[in-house]
Order: sequence, then structure tokens, then C-alpha cells
Amino acid sequence: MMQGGLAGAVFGLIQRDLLLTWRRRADIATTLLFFVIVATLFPLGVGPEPAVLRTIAPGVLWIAALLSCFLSLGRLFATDYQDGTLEQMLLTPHPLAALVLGKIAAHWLVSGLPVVVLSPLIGLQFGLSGGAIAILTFSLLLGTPTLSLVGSIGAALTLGIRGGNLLSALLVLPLFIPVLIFGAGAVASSESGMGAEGHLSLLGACVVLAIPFAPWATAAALRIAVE
Amino acid sequence: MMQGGLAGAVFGLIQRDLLLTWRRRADIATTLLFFVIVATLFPLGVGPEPAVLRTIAPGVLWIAALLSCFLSLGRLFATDYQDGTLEQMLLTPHPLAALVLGKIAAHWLVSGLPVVVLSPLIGLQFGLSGGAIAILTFSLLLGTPTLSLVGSIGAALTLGIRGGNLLSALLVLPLFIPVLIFGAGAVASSESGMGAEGHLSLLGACVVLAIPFAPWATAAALRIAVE
Amino acid sequence: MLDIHDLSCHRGDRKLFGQVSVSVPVGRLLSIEGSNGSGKTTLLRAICGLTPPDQGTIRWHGRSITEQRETFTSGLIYIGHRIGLKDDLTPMENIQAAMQMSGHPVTTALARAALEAIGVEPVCYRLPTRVLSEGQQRRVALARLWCSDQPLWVLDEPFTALDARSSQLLRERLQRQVERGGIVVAATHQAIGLDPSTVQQLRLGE
Amino acid sequence: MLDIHDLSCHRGDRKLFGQVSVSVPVGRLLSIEGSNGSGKTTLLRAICGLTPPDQGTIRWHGRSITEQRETFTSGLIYIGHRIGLKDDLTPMENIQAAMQMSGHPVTTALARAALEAIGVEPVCYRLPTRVLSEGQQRRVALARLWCSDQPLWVLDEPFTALDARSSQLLRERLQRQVERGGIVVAATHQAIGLDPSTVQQLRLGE
Amino acid sequence: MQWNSLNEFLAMGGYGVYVWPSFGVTALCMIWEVLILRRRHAAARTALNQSVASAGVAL
Amino acid sequence: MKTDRMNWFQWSSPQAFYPLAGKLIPWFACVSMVCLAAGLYMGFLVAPTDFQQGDSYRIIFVHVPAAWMSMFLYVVMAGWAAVGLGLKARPSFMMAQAIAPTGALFTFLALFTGAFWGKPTWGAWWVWDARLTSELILLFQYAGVMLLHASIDDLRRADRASAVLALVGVVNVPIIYFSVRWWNTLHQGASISVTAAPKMAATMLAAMGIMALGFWMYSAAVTLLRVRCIILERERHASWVQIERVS
Ligand code: HEM
Ligand SMILES: Nc1ncnc2c1ncn2[C@@H]1O[C@H](COP(=O)(O)OP(=O)(O)OP(=O)(O)O)[C@@H](O)[C@H]1O
Ligand SMILES: Nc1ncnc2c1ncn2[C@@H]1O[C@H](COP(=O)(O)OP(=O)(O)OP(=O)(O)O)[C@@H](O)[C@H]1O
Ligand SMILES: [Mg+2]
Ligand SMILES: [Mg+2]
Repeated sequence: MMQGGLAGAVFGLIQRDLLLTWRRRADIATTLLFFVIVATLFPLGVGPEPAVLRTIAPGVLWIAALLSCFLSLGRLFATDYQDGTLEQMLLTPHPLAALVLGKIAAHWLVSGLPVVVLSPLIGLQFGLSGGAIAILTFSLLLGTPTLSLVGSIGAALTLGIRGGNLLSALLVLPLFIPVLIFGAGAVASSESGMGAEGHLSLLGACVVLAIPFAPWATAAALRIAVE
Repeated sequence: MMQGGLAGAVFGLIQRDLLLTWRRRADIATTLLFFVIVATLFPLGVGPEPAVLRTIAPGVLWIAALLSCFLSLGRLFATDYQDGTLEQMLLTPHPLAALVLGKIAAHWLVSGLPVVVLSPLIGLQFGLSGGAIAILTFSLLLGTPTLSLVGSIGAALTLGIRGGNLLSALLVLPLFIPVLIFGAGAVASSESGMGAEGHLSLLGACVVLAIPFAPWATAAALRIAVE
Repeated sequence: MLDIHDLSCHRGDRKLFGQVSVSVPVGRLLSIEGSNGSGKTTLLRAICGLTPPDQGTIRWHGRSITEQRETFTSGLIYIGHRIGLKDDLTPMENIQAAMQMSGHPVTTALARAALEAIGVEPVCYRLPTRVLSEGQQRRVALARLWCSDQPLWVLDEPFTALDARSSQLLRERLQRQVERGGIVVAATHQAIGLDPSTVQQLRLGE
Repeated sequence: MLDIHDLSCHRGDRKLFGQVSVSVPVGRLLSIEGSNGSGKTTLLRAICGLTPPDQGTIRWHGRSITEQRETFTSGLIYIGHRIGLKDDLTPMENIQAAMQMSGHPVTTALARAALEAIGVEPVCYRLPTRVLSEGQQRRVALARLWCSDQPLWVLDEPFTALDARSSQLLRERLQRQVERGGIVVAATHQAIGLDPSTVQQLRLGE
Repeated sequence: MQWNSLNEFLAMGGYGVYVWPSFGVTALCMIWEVLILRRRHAAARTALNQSVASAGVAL
Repeated sequence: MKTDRMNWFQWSSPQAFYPLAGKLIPWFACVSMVCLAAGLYMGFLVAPTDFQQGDSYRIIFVHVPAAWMSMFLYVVMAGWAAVGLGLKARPSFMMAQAIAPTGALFTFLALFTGAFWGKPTWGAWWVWDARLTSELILLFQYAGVMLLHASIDDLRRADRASAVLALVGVVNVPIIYFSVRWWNTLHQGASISVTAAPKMAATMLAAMGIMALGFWMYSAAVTLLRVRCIILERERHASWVQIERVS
């Protein structure tokens, strides 16, 4: 399929990244597995009381999602940087931010979406009610794109730095905190009968803010890294 | 200082890895802050009730330690593999397992040890008592070397092989679980007045088992990756 | 027409070159020479707009490249020390992805023709690029030169790792590019071996 | 005395070479030639013992290298496409770390002398290797050849990215190595240019 | 003035163990910051003057 | 020092900035010392004992100014970062880099003094309260900016990368501040929370204000001192530094 112009380039990039991920499909499995294992580590580390587990479940699931998103962020630009593809991206006639948005979309599709899909199962394991599970899943669906968007800034800033992985955690995790609070808060407040709308609309606001802003900041960081 | 022979090579390697880290001493600070931030995420996700937090504290700290070890494991062999140093390691007259042990020791010194040193402070933030904090710290001291040792097998397996990725995650993370259970269990059982000796001696057994076995398995995996 | 005017670059504490001025009319190859570390790569990256120079301007057809990023980059191919291939994609996928990203999408047939032209063997088409030999990988990267008709090529040591036959193929391709009115800027350590009337030289670090 | 007997290798579905037999007496350079992808790198890695061949044996002074891994590797220097430098260390630290790991620790003075011999400029001594140019990095890797007296050198395209002067320095060093009774096995695309009486050739892929 | 004696002042109504460390650490940090900065400035200056001297610039 | 060598109007050059900073430092330092002395005098000797908290409340005279400065300095740092990115002016980046450690220091002090205040008032060194948590995150953000700068050894790149981070972080600060508040209030009842300051005596307020002013002037002086160090270290090879033999 040939397609010119900006849309072609962006979709081409998404397609390429998805293809690459498919070639390395074990990586998706690792992300998912990581999510599941972090979630399962919890009952092991904390002990098996159902009441405690139910209380901490939304927080634990959100943290597991956040960490597994973060884990896969390391790969977002690193290989492109090492093999010179990033230079090529900068030398296209398209606005870099648009290409970056394409890459972020591909990243979410392979790291955020699977986590969203799997979360009801884990929620069930923690003994959450049906309603809570629905809200949890919906909050993840709304919130994980923000994680990919904001996380890309950290990934771009730490390119080419040894130990960049942990450093980017340091840069990015504080930026993730509002999402975590609103996401876990949505489930908790719906459980306590206060309704989750408030939290969910805040999550929505986050993603709406991040879509124009994050790719721009990421693009700036990428330019700095390549120079 | 010139020093020949195996000891010289192993210490030289440790020294080189430590030097590399010293060049990037920000790395150590980063490991520490990562640990602190992950620990901070939990109250944010789970909510601020002191009673709940105190219950989950040992598990949370252990999981944070495990994750920061896991994240820094990624760079244990990856750069050596990419830049060809690993080939050079295989072409030395020394047994590979000994060199690997040196690398693991360097890894623990910069990623495990700082976590152990900082853990009392975080314990305090979670409202743990003095006795619990002491046991927690000691269990981390005993347990984190095992994490580095066992994790190195996974790091080596993920180097070359396609899809070996999944396999290694499957292999390694379950191996972390006993360490987590004994570690977090030590604190919990001392809190409930049962004494932590049993758990701690199991942790000790883990590390004693891992020291001869893990470097050997890692060396085998490295040979496969380079071939 | 590529105009480099009064360009200087430093790296760290070190001044690499200063007051480099050269202008390359269409139909010419500019060969950049100089010992290791004299700043050839840095100069090439500045010409592409990847590294902003300390001072000086680069003009493409009379206008500064920073003012016309889109037009300029859409007419440019840059192949550097790092060749920009994805290890896990096949040669064919690599070329198509690269060309599409740079705004010049190509059909499978065209990509295949380009790979054939630089001598990548058909057995390699279905392998991930990672397993190819050094020289085969460089060939795949260079195949982009056969894919489309950008007027400006910036090549950093394009002959690295190529055997005699591929070097000859590349040389012919460069000759064709300058003959049809393109511009090539290349850094090399050996003589490129094109028709001398079309080659201009620039030595750095003297 | 390096003896290669009836060696075959395949990669994937493909047979790269078969029944390669050659024996290199001391004081000789074996130049391995062949087009891109003909299996030069694979052969060199097999000689070092990194890639086990499908069949055939490699003997060093009469004994198979797998039976005497320690003795063999302690007399070997291998420099491949990936040169094994740590980006964050300075050239000096890189050399010292590499030599110590390979069981031949060197003093700072010796390392410095080696760097000087291959023409790494003193301003580079205190920079992390990452910022050096391509050719400077290769020089740093090659400096190991000046550091100690291993009898067997296995070099994969050692002249890549070197300018004329460093190429000449390297050539002289190779000549010295064969003169004092060492063995060099090198893959190249150009003629190496040593005294022809000391060079033996092996062409792959015909 | 509400303090009748120095001891009473130091005791801070029983809260001395909390009040004085707060003020003490704050003061120490601030003084320490100034001191290391002055050291750093001096070091930068000497390094500079040395490099000027070794470069042989006549002043 | 020969002034004719300098272009006094070109404030965007380190060359002009260095002596200017040198001239300002003593003024800020003096004002700061006077304010701190007066503030301590009023805080310890004039202000009365609080009827609820006793004398432990006196921690407020360092705690609140430190907390204010920690937030204020982050915004100022981000401002310099923005100017640097916009105008490509090196001194702006240097100012941003110079502010970060002082900001981090005050954040640490706010946390430390807060913890020493919390123990007598709440009986715990630390609780996961909105204000405390957001202050802790602010410390992480400072650390991020400083570590990112330290991790990149090409200075131009380090400057600009950490400027981008500082800017992104400043967007995050209000979000964190409010989100943490909502998190806390929505989630659970007031088991523990920072009680609003009891109606304070005028002298208490005045002492706090004077201390805050002192901290502010201190920050200015220290930042300028640090920026002078940075200029010297970075411009070592620039000819103006060598010619003028800076003092
Ligand atoms: C580690 C513990 C603490 C931290 C990190 C902390 C942090 C802060 C911050 C960031 C501010 C400025 C925010 C604002 O003005 O709204 C502040 C102000 C204040 N803090 Fe703390 N605090 C801590 C503990 C305490 C304790 C234990 C008390 C008293 C019981 C206290 C009393 C106050 C008061 C009275 C103010 C001024 C309030 C205002 O002006 O609105 N703080 N603190
Ligand atoms: N931070 C730094 N400090 C000092 N010098 C630096 C720094 N970064 C790069 N350099 C120098 O800048 C030069 C970069 O050169 P460049 O890569 O452009 O060389 P080149 O001509 O392409 O060389 P080659 O032929 O080896 O590819 C090198 O000499 C390198 O040592
Ligand atoms: N999995 C595989 N399936 C098929 N062919 C493979 C596979 N892996 C490697 N090859 C082929 O094996 C060969 C490896 O060659 P090698 O790297 O030894 O070549 P070389 O002679 O060093 O070439 P160059 O001059 O380019 O460095 C390549 O032709 C490559 O295509
Ligand atoms: Mg170059
Ligand atoms: Mg090869």
C-alpha cells in the first residue's frame, strides 16, 4: 500500500512499529506477564486476607499497569536512536511531533491496550465486584494513553544516557502521579458510593491536555538528543 | 595496579564496572530515587490509612527493591553484548563463570546495596516499628544478592535469542518469588511475634544456593547468545 | 545549488573547523577529505541540519535550510555511520518503511529493483537484516539511492565494508546522479573515482 | 602454526563454505577475501572458537583449540566488526580494562605508548570514547595490538574507517608481527600491502 | 520577654528536641551551602589562573 | 578590570553577567542577614507561646518560609528554562541550573522541619497527607532536573534537556498539588490532616514574613554565587575570562 503525505508517513510509522513488535512479539508477552506477575506478587508479599486485598486492589492494579507501561517505554526511541532511524525521522519533511504521536499510538496499542484487556481478570482475582471491575477497566482505558504520552517525554530526554532507564523512571513517575490518583481514586470512590464521574472526567482532562502537549515536548527532546 | 591471573581479571572487571558506574554516579542516586518513588506510589494508589499502609509495608518495600533490581538488570550484559566486549570476555583464558560473578558483584554493589541502606527511612515513612525496620533491612541485605544472581540468568538469556525473552521472564520471575515470600514473610512473622529466624535462614539458603549455580547458568546462556 | 558560507563548528573544548565556505553547483560531487577526527561527519550533519553550527549558514537554492526545512528535507537523502536499518525487519520492509517515512513511498517492485541494483542477493530478501553480513547491511541502506530521485545526497563513508563489485555499482550510481543534475556530498578516505570534471574537493583539518 | 582442516559452516538454510583447509606457518599473514556475505566473519569467529563450525577442526600448534581453550585464548587477539570499547570509559581506561580482562595487564605508560603508536591524539586521552570519531574509535581498539605480544591476531576488516596515515601505521605493525614470528589472520576487501612472501591468500565463496 | 532563664529557653516548653534540630539543621544547611559555593568559586578561579599562566598569556 | 572590553548592554552574555552578579551578591547577602536576625529575634523572643501547640509551633518560622521558597524557586527555575529555550541565551540556562540545588535544599528543609513538627503535633514523623506528599514529589522533580543535567556530559544538550524537563514539571506542579488534595479528601475522612493554622498573633505573622524575606534574599545571593562558579567553570576557555583574569 502506497500512501504519500503526512498521514501516510504517520500511518507508515505506526505500521512499521507494529510490525516490529510483531516480530518481537515476545516483548508484548513480557509486558503482560510483568503486569500479571507484579499484581500476583502482591498477595504473596502482603498476605492473603481478602479484605485487605480488596482495599488495595485498585491501587495495585494501577501501579502494575503504570510500571509495565514504563518498562516498555525504554524501547520507545532507544533502538531508533542507536541504529540511526531517529536521524532519518528528523530529516523527513513532516513535523516531528506528528511522527512522535504515531509512535506513541503504536506503543499504546502494544503495551497499554493489552493491560486494559487483561485487567478484569486480575480484578476478579483480587475479589473486586463487577461494578468496580468495570470502572477499573474503564479508568485504565482512559488513563493508559496519558501514560504513554507523558512517558514518551522521559524516554526522549534520557536517550543515549547510560542508565537512562532508571533515570527516565525518575523523571516520568512524578508525572504519572495524577493519573494514578485519579485512576485508583475512581474505583475507590465508586466503591464508597460517591460515584466515579469526577475522577474519570479528570482522567479525560489529562489525556486531552497531554495529546497536544506531550508530542511537542517529546519532539523538542528528540531534537536535543540527536544534535 | 597491575595484577595478573584470574583474581586480577575478576577484580579488574569489578573495578571496570564500578568505574563505569562512577562515571555515571548519577546512576546510584537514580536507583535510590526509583526505589523511593515506587514506594511512594503505593500510598498514592492505595490511600493514606496508616493501618493499611503498615500492613502492606514489607511487601511494598520488597516489591520496590525487586523492581529496581529488575530494571537495572537490563543493562547488566546488554551493552557488553552490543559493543563486542562480551566476545572479548569469552576469549579470555579465565573461566567465564568467574568473570560473570564479578559483574554480578558490581551490579549488586550499585543497585542492591543502596536500596538496603535506604530502606529504614522508607520503613519509617510507612510507620513501621523499630524492630520491624531492623528485620526488613536485614532481610533485604540477605535477599538482594540472590536477586542479582538469579536475575543475571534472565539478563543473559534475553540477550540473543528470539522469543527466548518470554522463556527467560518465565524462568526468572518465579525464581524471585521465594525470595519475596521469605523476605516479606520475615517481617510479618516477627510482627506477629513468631520470630523471623526461620524466614531469614531460608533467605540465607537461597543465596548460598545461588552463588555457585547462577554464574554457571549465566555463563552458559552468554555462550549461547554470542555464538 | 548548495552554498556553505563561513561555517564553524566546535565539539567540547575543541574547534573542529572554522570559516569553511564552499559552493557546489548542480551536477557536482563534493568530496570531503581529512584525517580521522577532522570533522567530516560533523560537517555532513551540519549540512543536513542535524547539528546546528556555531556560526555560518547553509543555503539550498539560495535560501537558508532552516527557513525551508520541509522543502529541503524532502529533497535530501542522508546516510551516516549509523545506517538506520531496523534489525528485525527484512531488507524489503526496511526500505519501504524508510522511504515512506521520508515522504517518498515506493512499491514493492521498486524496492526489489533497488535491492537488485546494489547487488543484495535474493536469498537475503526474507531474512531479518540482523543476520546479514556487515557489507550486505550497508548495501541495503544504500539501496535507498536507487529508489527515488532526491536531488541532494549526503553520504558518510559510503564505501565502508563494500566489496569491489558493490563499490563499482555505487560509483556508477553516483556518476549517474551528478550527470542528471543532482548533488552529492560524500566523506571518504579513498579517492571516489568519478569523472574528475564533476568532482570538487574540500580538505578539513589542515 | 595454525591448521584449519576441512571446515564447513552454514547459517540458517545456507551453506557458507565447505571443506576449507589451510595451514598457516608462523611468520605469515593469512588474508581472507571474498565478496560481502561470503562468510569471512563467520570463518574468523570459528577460528577464535566463538562459533562452533558444523564440521572440521582448528588446530593451534598441533592441538585442537577446544582442548586447550585457556592456552589458546591467552595467545589470541580478536578484533571484530564490533570493537568492544566501552562508550563511557576513556581510551586509556578501555585499553587497560581490555588487557587486564584478557590476562595481560598493562601499565598506564604502556597503554599510552600504544595509543601514541596508532596515532590517537593526546587530546582524546581524557574524553569518553563515545565522543570520538569513527576512525578514532577504531584506532583505540587497534591500540591493543601494540600492547602485548600475543602470537595470533584475528582481525576483521582492520582498515575500516582509518585514514591513510593510520592505515600505514597498522600495515607496518602487521609486518612487524609476522617478522617476529607471529601469525595474522585478516579479512579485507583491499590488498593489505605487506611483503608478498609473507602473505597467504584464501578466497571464500567461489 | 517570656523566658525566665536560658534553660527554659533551651527547653522550649519541652519541645526543644524538636525545635532546635529544625533550626539547627536549617542553619547548618544554609551555611554549608555558602561555604561549599565559596570553595567552588575559589577552586574555579585558581584552575583558571593556572591555565592562563600555563598558556603563557601575558597580563 | 577594564570596562571597555565588555559590552554592558549585552546582558545575554555570561561576560556581562559575571561582574553584574558579583556586584549584586553583597547586597542580597546583607539584606538577608538583617532579615534573618530580626526574624529570629521576633520569633523567639517577641512572639508569644501558642496556647494549643506550646512552643513547638516556633518551627513555623523556618518551616513555612522554606516551603514557600521550595515552590517559588521551582517556578523561577522553570521561568529561566523557558527564557533559555526561547532566546537560546546561555546565562538563562546557567541561572536555571544554579537555582535547582537551592530549591532542592529548601524542599528538603521543608520536609525535615515538617517531620520534626509532625512528631510532637501528630505523633508521627510522616503521614501521607496531601501537602506532605506533594512536597515530596516536588523533591523528586528537583532531583530529576539535577540528575538529568548531571547525566549528560555535553553541556549544551544537558542545558536544553533539563530545561524541557523543568518546563514539563512546572505544568505538573499545580496538577499534583490539587490532585493530591482531592485524593485525600475524597478518599477518606479526616483521620489526620494539617489543621489550618490557628489564628496567629500579629507578631507571629510578622516574624514569619520577615524570615521568608530573609530566605528569599538568601536564595538570590546563593544563586548568583553559584551562577558565578558555573560561568567560570564553563567559560574557562573563552578569551574574555582569560584576558580579564576575573576576580
Ligand atoms: C514533613 C512534613 C511537612 C511538610 C512536607 C509540609 C509542607 C508544607 C508546605 C509545602 C507548605 C506550604 C504550602 C501552603 O502554603 O499551603 C506548608 C505550610 C504550612 N505547614 Fe507544613 N508541612 C509539614 C508538616 C507540618 C506540620 C506538622 C505542621 C503543623 C502542625 C505544619 C504546618 C504548616 C503551616 C501552619 C503552614 C502554613 C500554612 C499556610 O500558610 O497556608 N506543617 N507545609
Ligand atoms: N566533547 C568533546 N570534546 C572534545 N572533542 C570532541 C568532543 N566531542 C567530539 N570531539 C571531537 O570532535 C571530532 C568529531 O569528528 P568527526 O566525527 O566529525 O570526525 P570525522 O572527520 O568524521 O572522522 P572519521 O574519519 O574518523 O569518521 C573528533 O575529533 C572528536 O574527538
Ligand atoms: N539465519 C540465516 N539464514 C540464512 N543466511 C544467513 C543467516 N544468518 C546469516 N546468514 C548469511 O550468512 C552470511 C554471513 O556472512 P559473514 O558475516 O561471515 O560475511 P562476511 O564475508 O564477513 O561479509 P562482509 O564482507 O559483508 O563482512 C551472510 O551472507 C548472511 O546472509
Ligand atoms: Mg566520520
Ligand atoms: Mg564481515
